[in-house]
Amino acid sequence: ADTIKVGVLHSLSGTMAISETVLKDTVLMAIDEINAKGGLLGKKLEPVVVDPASNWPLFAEKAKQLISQDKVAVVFGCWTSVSRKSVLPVFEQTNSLLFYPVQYEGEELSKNVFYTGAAPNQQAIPAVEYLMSKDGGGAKRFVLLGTDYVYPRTTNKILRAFLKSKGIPEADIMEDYTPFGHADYQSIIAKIKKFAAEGKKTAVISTINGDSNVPFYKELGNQGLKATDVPVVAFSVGEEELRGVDTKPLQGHLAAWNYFMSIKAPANDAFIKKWSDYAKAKGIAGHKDKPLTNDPMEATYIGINMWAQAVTKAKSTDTDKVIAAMAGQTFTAPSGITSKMDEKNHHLHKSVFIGEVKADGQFNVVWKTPGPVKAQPWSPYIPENKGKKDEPTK
Amino acid sequence: MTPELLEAGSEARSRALTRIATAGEPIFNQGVALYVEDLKVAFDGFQALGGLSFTVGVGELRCVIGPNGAGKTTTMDCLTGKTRPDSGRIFFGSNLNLRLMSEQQIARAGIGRKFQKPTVFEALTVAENLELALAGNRSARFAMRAKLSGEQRDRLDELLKTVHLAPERERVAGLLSHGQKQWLEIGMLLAQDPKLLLLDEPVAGMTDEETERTAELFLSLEGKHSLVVVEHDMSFVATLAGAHRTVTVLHEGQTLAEGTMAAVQSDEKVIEVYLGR
Amino acid sequence: MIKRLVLGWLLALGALSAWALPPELASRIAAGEGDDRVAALQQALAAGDASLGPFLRALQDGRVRVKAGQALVIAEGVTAPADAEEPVLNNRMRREIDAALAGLDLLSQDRATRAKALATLRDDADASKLPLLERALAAETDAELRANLGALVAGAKLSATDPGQRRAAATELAGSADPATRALLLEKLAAETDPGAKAAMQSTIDAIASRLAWGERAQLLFSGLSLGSVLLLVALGLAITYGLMGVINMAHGELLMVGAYATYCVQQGFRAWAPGAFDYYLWIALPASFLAAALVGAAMERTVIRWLYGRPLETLLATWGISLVLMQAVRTLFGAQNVAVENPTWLSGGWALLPNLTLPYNRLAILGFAALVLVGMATLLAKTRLGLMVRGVTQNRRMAACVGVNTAKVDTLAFALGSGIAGLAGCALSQIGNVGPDLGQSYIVDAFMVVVLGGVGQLAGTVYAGLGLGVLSKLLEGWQGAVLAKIALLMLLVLVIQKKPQGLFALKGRSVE
Amino acid sequence: MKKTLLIAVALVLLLVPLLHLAFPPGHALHLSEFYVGLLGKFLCFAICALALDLIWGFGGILSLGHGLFFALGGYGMGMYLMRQIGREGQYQADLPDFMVFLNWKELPWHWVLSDSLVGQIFLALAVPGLLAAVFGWFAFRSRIQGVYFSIITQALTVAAMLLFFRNETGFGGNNGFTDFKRIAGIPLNTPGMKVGLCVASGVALIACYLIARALTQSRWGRILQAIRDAEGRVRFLGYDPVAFKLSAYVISALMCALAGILYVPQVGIINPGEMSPAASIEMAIWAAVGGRGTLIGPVLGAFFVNGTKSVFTAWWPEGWLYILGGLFIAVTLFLPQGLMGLARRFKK
Amino acid sequence: MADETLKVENLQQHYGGSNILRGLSFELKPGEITVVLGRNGVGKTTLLKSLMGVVPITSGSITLAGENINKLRTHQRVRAGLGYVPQGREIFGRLSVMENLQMGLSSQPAGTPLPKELFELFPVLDKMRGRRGGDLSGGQQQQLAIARALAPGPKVLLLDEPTEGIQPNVIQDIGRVIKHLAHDKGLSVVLVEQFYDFAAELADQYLLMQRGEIVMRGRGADMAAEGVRERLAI
Ligand SMILES: Nc1ncnc2c1ncn2[C@@H]1O[C@H](COP(=O)(O)OP(=O)(O)OP(=O)(O)O)[C@@H](O)[C@H]1O
Ligand SMILES: Nc1ncnc2c1ncn2[C@@H]1O[C@H](COP(=O)(O)OP(=O)(O)OP(=O)(O)O)[C@@H](O)[C@H]1O
Ligand SMILES: NC(N)=O
Ligand SMILES: [Mg+2]
Ligand SMILES: [Mg+2]
Repeated sequence: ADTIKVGVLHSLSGTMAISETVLKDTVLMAIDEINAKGGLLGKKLEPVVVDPASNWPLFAEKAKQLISQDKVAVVFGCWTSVSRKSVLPVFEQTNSLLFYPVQYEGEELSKNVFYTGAAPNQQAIPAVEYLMSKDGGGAKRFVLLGTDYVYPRTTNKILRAFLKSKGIPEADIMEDYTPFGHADYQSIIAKIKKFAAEGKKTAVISTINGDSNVPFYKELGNQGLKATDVPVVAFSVGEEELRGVDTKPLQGHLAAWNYFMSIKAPANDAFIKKWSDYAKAKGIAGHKDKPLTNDPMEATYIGINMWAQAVTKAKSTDTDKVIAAMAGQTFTAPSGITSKMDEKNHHLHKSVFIGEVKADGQFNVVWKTPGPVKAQPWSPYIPENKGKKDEPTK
Repeated sequence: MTPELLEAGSEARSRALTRIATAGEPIFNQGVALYVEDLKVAFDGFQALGGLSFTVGVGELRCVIGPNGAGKTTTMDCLTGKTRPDSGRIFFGSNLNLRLMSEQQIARAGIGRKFQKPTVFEALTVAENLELALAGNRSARFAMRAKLSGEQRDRLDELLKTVHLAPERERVAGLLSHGQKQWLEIGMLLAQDPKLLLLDEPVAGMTDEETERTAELFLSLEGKHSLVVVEHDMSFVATLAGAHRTVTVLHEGQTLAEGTMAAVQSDEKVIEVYLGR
Repeated sequence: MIKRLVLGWLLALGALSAWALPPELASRIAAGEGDDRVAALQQALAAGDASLGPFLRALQDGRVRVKAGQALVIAEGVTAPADAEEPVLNNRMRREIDAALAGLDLLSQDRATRAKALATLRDDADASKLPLLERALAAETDAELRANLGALVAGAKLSATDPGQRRAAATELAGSADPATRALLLEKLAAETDPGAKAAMQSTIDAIASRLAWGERAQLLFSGLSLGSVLLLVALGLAITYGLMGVINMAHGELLMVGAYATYCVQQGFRAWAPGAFDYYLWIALPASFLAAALVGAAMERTVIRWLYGRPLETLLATWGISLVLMQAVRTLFGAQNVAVENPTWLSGGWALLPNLTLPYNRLAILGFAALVLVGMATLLAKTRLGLMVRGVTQNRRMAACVGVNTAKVDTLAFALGSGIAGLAGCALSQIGNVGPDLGQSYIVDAFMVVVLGGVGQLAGTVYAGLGLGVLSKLLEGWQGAVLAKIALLMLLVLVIQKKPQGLFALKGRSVE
Repeated sequence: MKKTLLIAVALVLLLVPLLHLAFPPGHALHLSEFYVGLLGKFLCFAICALALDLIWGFGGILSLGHGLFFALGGYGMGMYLMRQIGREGQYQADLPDFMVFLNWKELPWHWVLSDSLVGQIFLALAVPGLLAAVFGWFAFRSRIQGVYFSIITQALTVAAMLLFFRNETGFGGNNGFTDFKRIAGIPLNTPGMKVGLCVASGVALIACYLIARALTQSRWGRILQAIRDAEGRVRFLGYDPVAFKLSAYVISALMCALAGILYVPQVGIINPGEMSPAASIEMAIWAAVGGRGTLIGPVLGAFFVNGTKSVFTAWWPEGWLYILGGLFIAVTLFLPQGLMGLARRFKK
Repeated sequence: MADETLKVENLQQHYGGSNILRGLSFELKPGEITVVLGRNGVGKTTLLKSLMGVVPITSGSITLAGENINKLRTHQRVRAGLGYVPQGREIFGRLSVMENLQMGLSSQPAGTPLPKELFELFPVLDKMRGRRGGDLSGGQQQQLAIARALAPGPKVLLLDEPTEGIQPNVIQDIGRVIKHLAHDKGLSVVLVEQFYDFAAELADQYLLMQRGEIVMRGRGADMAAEGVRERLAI
């Protein structure tokens, strides 16, 4: 073939479209950019976009289609962990490559996947450490609030173990879950208020995912729970999620990510400009008027660029050669650091940033790790992980 | 004790006495096919039946007439289990307490009904409608493998002729005219071969000649079956009642008069509220 | 006083002005390491410099820049120099600044300012603030504020070294109904050694707790009613299109969505053309969302639904198709992501009825709005000629034509009305939740459940079902958590329909057949 | 005529997957693995549509909760497949990964049969069957009809979905079961296994079709239709509608469960998403598109809708919903009897 | 101005493939009662439905007071003066009796009062004003259906077996009213009826239908002489 095909496997319809659509556009933008520079190995990249429609078995079907019918060299895709788990066997059986760009719960390490989002130790743990610090308000009591599914439950399990290791008693931790799509947070917020009034400085760690965030934050604002009293730190709320919220009452609430749009770095300025121009040129609804970038977009962007570098280095798109070439790849990430793909564990080394919500829906970085943190896909806070190798086994 | 408590007590007693007798065959050895005593029904305060009592003998053909809204259809609703009366006793034969039985149990015990407003299975053909009505095992498991026997097939042909629907045999019942549906329903009732037939305005919409033939048909059933016929067509009722059969006149949920056709027709009250001058 | 005026004048000049506050101190407050900033702030506070207040306010409002170790205040309408950095405030600094300002405001001339300051200080009354509080108490003339101040002083005295004083303070607080006081007492109780003080604290804590319990109960009831009103609002339109007209309208959710997006468009219009009147955008958005959804509904009725009367199950298929198309159309037009609908200021925040009971204005408004829509709709249907015709047509379309009703027109009107009400509900929803292409999907199941549980075609049933489900789900939620509550509620629905197979408000009698 | 047509269709269904084995890749007649998978999946969907139409088209009972039975069948099979992973999971433990993660030390009681294929298939049919029997009995006995029935089936399914989302329920939370390796020792990713599963689905569909046809053409089927049109009237003929509706409902649930059993090893995942309201509504859509009240119709509908979806999600990912939505509208407006109506018109 | 109120020419109607009405022609004179007779399924109801525009006709023309009304929709025909009592009553079951009657006034301007005579004619309706139409007994519903059709004061009244299920003395009253409306108020009435004696007593003109065709017609007074009853029996 005279092109190299690149699969894009993000939901463009259904419940996840809200988050994933923009990642599809990010991949397309990066492909345009690479092609403008002459492509790879003398060939142009050709995107193959499919819509798995937020339907997990359809993810597997579409992955199969991309790999066996369209013969793509690599796939960028998935958001939820379940979609990743659904396509994983397909990639392993066909020995193909997936780049997964979203923060997740860890406990997985596949040779055929590169995880460019955060593992729990690259997001959750630093965030809690910050909350416990003086600057973070010296929180002593914690509310672990999440959507009832695997990612929040796993994260909270890890956090509980972590808090225990820091001497926080069980009684000072409240854990609560809401169903997917829960839209009425009145009683939960009343509960939090009550819990907060029963003792020392309280903070909320939110793993609420998806659509529920907007009603949660609206209720938070309206019930007058201010960040100076009970700060909320969220792991799944970024610029894109706050697009739908009136952020004025939310000032000071926190989010932990490896990238914020507001980060001041030349690489970020360039990234934002590229995205704005692209969104305008392509007329991407929403973004053409108000372009926003966020962490998974950055992770996607890093992923595709690193892949391109690895292909160039390997002089081939062959899966095993590319995997070998990926180890230790570095890329100047929009977040301002030089991000490195770990030599072994298929995860990126990433800096962790804590940002406070500003009135304009952007984040003010109030804390960051001194440098990039290595991912621990097998959390040391889970006893079964003792002795697990930090690299894919097969 | 208050009357309500007494009532409730007798209710409980009758329930206890007849607990077993809600299934099986009716026993007709007392000569009574249907026994109704002090039946009361009220709808949101409106007393539709106010203590109705009557009995129908085994093999009797009983005509019931009465003004619109007198409670004739409501009575039939009570007999077939469609409406649950507030109080009163209803027995089929000397043993079956109909108040404790479900619609299908009542039907299986041998009470068939033709509704005032024709109701047939619109998606099924005329023949299929009749087939479902044909007497026989009513269980679901049986129905999965049931086949028409030759005998049943003959019966079906005969019924189709009786109700003038032989040419319409394979037509879908929903496409029949009003009168044809009326006939089909009579056919279904006959196919059930019930011991007691309740007929609510069976000749409405029929031509005079058909009405006469229907009267003959019903008269031929007398003896083997018990029949209760409700009609407003006086010539039809007169044909059925003849000189000696009993006609019951309902009015405002109670029996206004009962007697031979001649007696009833000359009753001043009946003329006043019903027949007109 | 005079200094303050001068500062104000300087500000008014619009110049980048250095501060009367020692510049070194100002820049230490504005930037640096957390502990040092706090220390600097305390220092400035202790110095009692009157220019501190305006400076802190400027800092809060983001009008301070740091350039070459100098803190500058940027006046209104002036652009900051490009190379100046905006100082970062984190929650800790923000809290310290709030407290400092409140401390300063305690002596303000304006009663409202003092009241606000008191409220801010409520959470951080400790021994260090005692002198300030006592000074303020001595100067305070307003009886209510005096009482509040008294409580604050007592709270601060809980940390006194004399156990007797601590006991007295605890007893003095027994009249409070403030969760913050309780939290404070709980904290002190844990460290208390004197048995007398301990007992006094405990009894005060109990007294406050029992008072708070009322607030909690009221909160529960309110959130139940509020959820109920949302469910009701969402279901009302469906009560017409489905309940009355028998159209299994799977696109009902998307009509809500249309209403919400219409609200968004109106909001954007105000942003662009009338930013000054932004707070009034809802008054235009309400009719706009009604009209937008009604138009979509009318178009649906005219082109598709019209051909399906008498085939209700087919409407399921067709409207499902319509809902897919509408959703995707919104994705194409507005993007797949959510859009922001802001509450006007008068709907932001809440009414603090009790210290632990805040009724958000947007929820209060929706409660009232739902009642209004309900009354309007009920009146229209029951009392007007159009309502009669709608009911007649929906029961027997052919016969209605035979008595002279223009059924086509009435059908379109009725469907448009139901759709329009869905649009209104969408407008209301935009004030409490997401506005995105999926908005409708998250409500459609609930909407059908409410209508069906109430009894199809029974407006009163819809009302009871909506409010009942709302209150019940909040009760269960408090007891078992949101997930189990939802499961329990669904199972309850199954059971209720077992008992009432035609819904709560089933019609009885012959007319049903 | 009709019979020969049927046999022809059946042969094609059974033989087409074999093309995958019979011809080497690259051969013109070779059917790629992707299409074998797709065909197998559609066959399972077709069983669901058929099952739903048995009660909806013939009995007038619109269940919006058939996804539950499908998912339960799938979970039943999934449990077996999870156990077959053996020690090849992430944690290389005896227990399935998610149990290791939850600190469970032994298999929960409801997993006792999970090591036996026969036992687990039995459970995968018995549990949904029993659930349908109990739920149906209460519902039909209370004379719940029409949309009231639709809504409570949906409520039941949504409740089950929320329950299965929870980790504590013991079914892997929202991730469900994945990463299957083998059935009865045979790896799932061999061509023979893939074709075998596909053919098995074809056989199952044909069997379900034949059963459904025999049933609907019997007196039982006519009574079911009579119940659909005038349930009260059926009672006055002495039939007990509960018995008929219940038997239809249970048979239908069993068919759906069977489809779930065959579906899961082919798509490689089962999670609570299968119990979402939309999933169940879609089954009704397949039946309606194909033609309600016929038996071929739902099968056609399932193939047609899912085929359209498969093709257009790749051809026009941003706009395929316009096509699908438009299609549904068009079918209702112009083909009141669905695709079957079209076929009939064509014949004339 | 034509001297007939309603004129039907060569009316053809099909249901699906089957030809139900085969070229009917007749006309109604003002103040005359036309009785349509025929056995079950010959197309009497279909004829009335065709006149009302409830079912589409294949060909032929229907003229009301000189104007062709083929193209008018049902409600427009009602506004033009047609009134209809359908077979099977077709009451609005969930509307109260009063509301059913008010529905009858739909063709009139808002605020038109109900004629008082209705309640004199059907006193039972007065008693049951607030009851839901669907809860009434069969005969009561039939009376309501007639009253509903009379409410707006139509020019042409189409009655499909109006006496079905009604008690004898009320039938007598209905007969009197129909006569009064036709002969005194100039209404044209089409009466489809199986109750021969009733029909014969009212008929000014009669039409006898068989398999979609009019096979006999004549003046009401001649019915006995021409042996209509006997023809019906065959
Ligand atoms: N569900 C109900 N709610 C209120 N009233 C009712 C209900 N069912 C029946 N009725 C009233 O009960 C009375 C008796 O009705 P029923 O149908 O038994 O009369 P009927 O004797 O059969 O009259 P007809 O000769 O007109 O058929 C009527 O006045 C009717 O309006
Ligand atoms: N929707 C329909 N589709 C097909 N055929 C129909 C339809 N409705 C009625 N028919 C047929 O048309 C013929 C005429 O029916 P119609 O109802 O006009 O008869 P009718 O003279 O009024 O009879 P009756 O005295 O029984 O009321 C009948 O043979 C009937 O089966
Ligand atoms: N990986 C997540 N956020 O599901
Ligand atoms: Mg009656
Ligand atoms: Mg007729």
